[in-house]
Amino acid sequence: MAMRKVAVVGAGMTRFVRRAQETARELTWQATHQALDSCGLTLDDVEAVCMGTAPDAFDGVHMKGEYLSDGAGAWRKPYMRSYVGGGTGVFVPIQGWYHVASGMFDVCLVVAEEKMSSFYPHAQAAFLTIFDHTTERPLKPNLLWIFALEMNRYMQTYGISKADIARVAVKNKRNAADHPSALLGDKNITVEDVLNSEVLAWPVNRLDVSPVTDGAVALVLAAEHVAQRITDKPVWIEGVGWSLDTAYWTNRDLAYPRYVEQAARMAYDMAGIREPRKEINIVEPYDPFDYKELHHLEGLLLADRGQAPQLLADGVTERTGNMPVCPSGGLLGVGNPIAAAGLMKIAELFWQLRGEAGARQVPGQPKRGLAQAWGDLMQVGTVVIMGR
Amino acid sequence: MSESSQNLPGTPLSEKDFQDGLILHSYDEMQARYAWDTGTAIGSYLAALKEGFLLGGRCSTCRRTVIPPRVVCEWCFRPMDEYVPLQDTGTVNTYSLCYVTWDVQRIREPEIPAVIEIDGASPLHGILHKLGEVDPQQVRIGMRVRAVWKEPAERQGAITDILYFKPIEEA
Amino acid sequence: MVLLERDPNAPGEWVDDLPVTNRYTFGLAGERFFRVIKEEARILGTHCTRCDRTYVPAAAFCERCLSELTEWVDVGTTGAVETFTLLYVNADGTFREKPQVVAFVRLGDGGLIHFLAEVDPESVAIGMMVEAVFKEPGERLGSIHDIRYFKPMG
Amino acid sequence: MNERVAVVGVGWSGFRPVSPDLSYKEMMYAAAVRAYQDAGVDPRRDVQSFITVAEDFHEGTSIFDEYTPDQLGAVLKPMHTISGDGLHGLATGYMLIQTGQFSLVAIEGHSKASNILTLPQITAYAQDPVVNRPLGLNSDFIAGLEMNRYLYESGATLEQCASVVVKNRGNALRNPSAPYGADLEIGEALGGPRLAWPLNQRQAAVHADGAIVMVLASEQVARSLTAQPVWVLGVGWCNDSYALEYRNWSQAVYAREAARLAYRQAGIRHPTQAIDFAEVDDTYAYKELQSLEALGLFRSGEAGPATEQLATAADGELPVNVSGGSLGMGNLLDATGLGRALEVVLQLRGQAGARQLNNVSTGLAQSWRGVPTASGAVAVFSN
Repeated sequence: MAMRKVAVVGAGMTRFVRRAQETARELTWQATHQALDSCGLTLDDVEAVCMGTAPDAFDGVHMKGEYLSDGAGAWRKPYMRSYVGGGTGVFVPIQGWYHVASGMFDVCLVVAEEKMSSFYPHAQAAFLTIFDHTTERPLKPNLLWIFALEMNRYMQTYGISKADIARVAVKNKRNAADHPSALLGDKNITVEDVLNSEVLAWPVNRLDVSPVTDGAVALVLAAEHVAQRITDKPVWIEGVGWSLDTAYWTNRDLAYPRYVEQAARMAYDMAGIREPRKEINIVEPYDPFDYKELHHLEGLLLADRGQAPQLLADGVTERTGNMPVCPSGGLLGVGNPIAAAGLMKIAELFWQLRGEAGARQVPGQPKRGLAQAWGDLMQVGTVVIMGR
Repeated sequence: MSESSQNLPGTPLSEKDFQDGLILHSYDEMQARYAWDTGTAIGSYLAALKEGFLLGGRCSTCRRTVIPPRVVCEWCFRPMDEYVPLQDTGTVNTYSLCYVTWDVQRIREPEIPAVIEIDGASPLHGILHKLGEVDPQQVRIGMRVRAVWKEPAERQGAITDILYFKPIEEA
Repeated sequence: MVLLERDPNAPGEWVDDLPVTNRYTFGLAGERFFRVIKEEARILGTHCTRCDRTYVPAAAFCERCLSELTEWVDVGTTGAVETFTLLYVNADGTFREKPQVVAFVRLGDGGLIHFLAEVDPESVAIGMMVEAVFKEPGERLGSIHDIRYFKPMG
Repeated sequence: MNERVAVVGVGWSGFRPVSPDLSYKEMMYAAAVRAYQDAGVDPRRDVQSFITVAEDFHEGTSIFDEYTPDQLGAVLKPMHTISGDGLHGLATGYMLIQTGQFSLVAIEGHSKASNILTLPQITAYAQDPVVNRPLGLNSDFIAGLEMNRYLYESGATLEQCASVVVKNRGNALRNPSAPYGADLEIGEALGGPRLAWPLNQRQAAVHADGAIVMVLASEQVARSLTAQPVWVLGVGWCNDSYALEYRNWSQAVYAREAARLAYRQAGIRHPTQAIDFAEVDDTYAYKELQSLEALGLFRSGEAGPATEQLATAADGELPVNVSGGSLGMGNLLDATGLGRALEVVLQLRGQAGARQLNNVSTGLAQSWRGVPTASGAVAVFSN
């Protein structure tokens, strides 16, 4: 049976800021409103709404999917919130995809929001409660721990240096200088700046880490027959994949993200891609920490294990390189409002593939892009492949 | 999207906007308390900690010894066969030197969280804990370590019944 | 179903709190809505011309069409009790002797949820007209508590 | 797409006021292993995607999704969490199969309500933090406001609400999985402490612990697995206004719209004729009456008198909550809708034991996400 084709036909986003005046519902509305405007649709055209947003602790509202519903345009509509931790931002377009691909709906809004500044005084403290309540939380862990543990294992396994990794932060923050929504764009940042920033949790320094951010992003998805009426430049969702590894994260090797590979294989398979390194023109892997971009490129089979730093060193992943990676500026540069950051990557592919990315435009009229996010206890891979 | 940021929604504020009362705002704190049932596997793990040993579980189908124990093997979905008492020694799989507490307070002497592969469990099977009695600069992946326990009378059946792991002196 | 048994000495439960501490902005619409309550003791709504609805509390957007709402209207400080309840249970779930009288008071096409006071709980009825009782100007901080309660008009 | 979808396996653990012998993972496993056994499938080999419904603060864990795969056999498989009710999860599984990319999907929901020591305070944290929560009210005030307006507009009486309690807790006596069965008189259901007048405590469902797993399959796979598939004819879900101030206070608009969507897929034009029995939301007794009207199973104002006249009793024209409903089985938090669907499946398979209805071919399950939400879902099944 032929699968129904699903296109992205509109996108919108707020600025990514450290602390927003807007309530979470207002931020959500701003992105949603923009996305509809971008493709000339109104709320009457929308049949269902998908919401992606990460821990309730951030916005400080229990069942926050309900709280965000009106801003997402869900009034008296079918509305659901999907949730796979940090992977949510790239999962919610998958959720939109199955809403439309199922044949139940022709036009679907896909919205992601995070207002991390509402967790006060320190958003990072919310992460204590992602650990196992009985066997880990009594040790008072923080989010930096698991990233630092994983980064160290990755460096040790493949002999990668902190300087190799710092280049990712430099590339992405420089790219972000061209993004109007960016929180931390910086054209002049250097590897030394990253290496000399304060040590938070060795091997992680401050500039290895993406910032606490508020923001929202929205997309409009449509079935083929509707998409072709709305736009002559639809961007198709060609493949989707997701995979969730065991919660017993201390019972597996952290050097390689096999869950990302599982998700990628599922998406490549659906998209009919056999040689991803040749067939993917732009990549937006998840980069909440700089080493994660490298780690994820390997999981996506776009680099050999331990070899992603070489791609970076060779300039392959620059915006003008053979395989631009995070031309948006990524989470390190644009900012990391968890779920919204993931969906920002999908919006970036949408703009890039339509040739509408302005100063960030990747040369050579890219045909196909891949976005990926990661989440939970280094456990979830979510992958979307889009093409024109 | 190529427009300038001035046209984009999203209104940035500074901390000073709050301090100066320029922005209406409020505070709240959720009263959220739980008593999670420990159940069979984790209950038994905690009981073992109180006794002063680490408890694992064995899946005979996968020939795998895990820690902490669990009632079902996540790989073959067969019930775990038996508990296995493990050593309180192990090998550092990875570690960090962390200068920030969970609630983002800076500390001068780092905490040293580590994944420690436990002796008697299958390779790469370990637990999260901390290292102590060690110069942070001397910590290495592959370092052999041993649990330092609280006094028996002070143990309550918790992961914190182990204070930390410390290096095993080479004989 | 399972082969492992529970250690008879296993502690039954693990008890802990989930620390969640928040700071909320009142937002684009809330900022003005509550400042006008604080400074002028007036209640404003925002009007959607497309849907012909007046939102109270004022909203930045119309939930029905997502239009930005820029037309602010004074909806007065009196309204009818759309519905009410006598609440005999406290925030922590414990019971209370005397009920809190809580009402939804219709203002514009929305309204406010607040306490009713200066009234015998047994005589409250749906449709009863009530008016907002504000705190003194100096006591108002910009919050829903700047209104003490609603009381019967009369 | 347009693939028929069937329930091919169900399993559950519970339902009990407390469950101190099981961790939440062990409770989920107990339900899952039964469901896979019932369906005759191996989760590691056969099940292609998994869904859990959960909310972080019901679990006491941020990003609860982390802790879902192991005990369901879902490790390194496409698994995700829906922060919704069990019927939202069921609808998600239905859509996944309809894409044509998946033919076997498992859905899990659970409640460890007994582990939550401060549920009222946590529920209050779902209220708007700026305009509502500062009043410091127990969230039951929302049910009180809604019940009062519903009674006012529909003409339903307190006695009619009490008759829902008598019926459902009486039905629960015939359900060995329901912990709150009771033989009550109307006067007893009207009595007891007041909660949020006109709502009293005995008309509010008490919480229970339990887990439910359902296995859904495409038609082709369903026919290969079982001679007794239960078809999902339609699913629907809907949100009304989040803001308490903007919503309709007398009608369950979310249930009406969710039903409209489900009926449309099921090809149902006259629900009163098509639906043989229903399992609907009865978190509070009045919700059963309000929901039945929203679902088009009774005209506005008629569910109350009909209940009083036993039309919704197990031997009435339209049996409602034969399982005992939430009043009899317990409020299962996010698993509540799966509890309703479970009974529909068992009835349509003829496996409902002492409470088995005769000659039923089409049943409806409906859920509401509880205060302060205006969110719910509907599913229609047939054998």
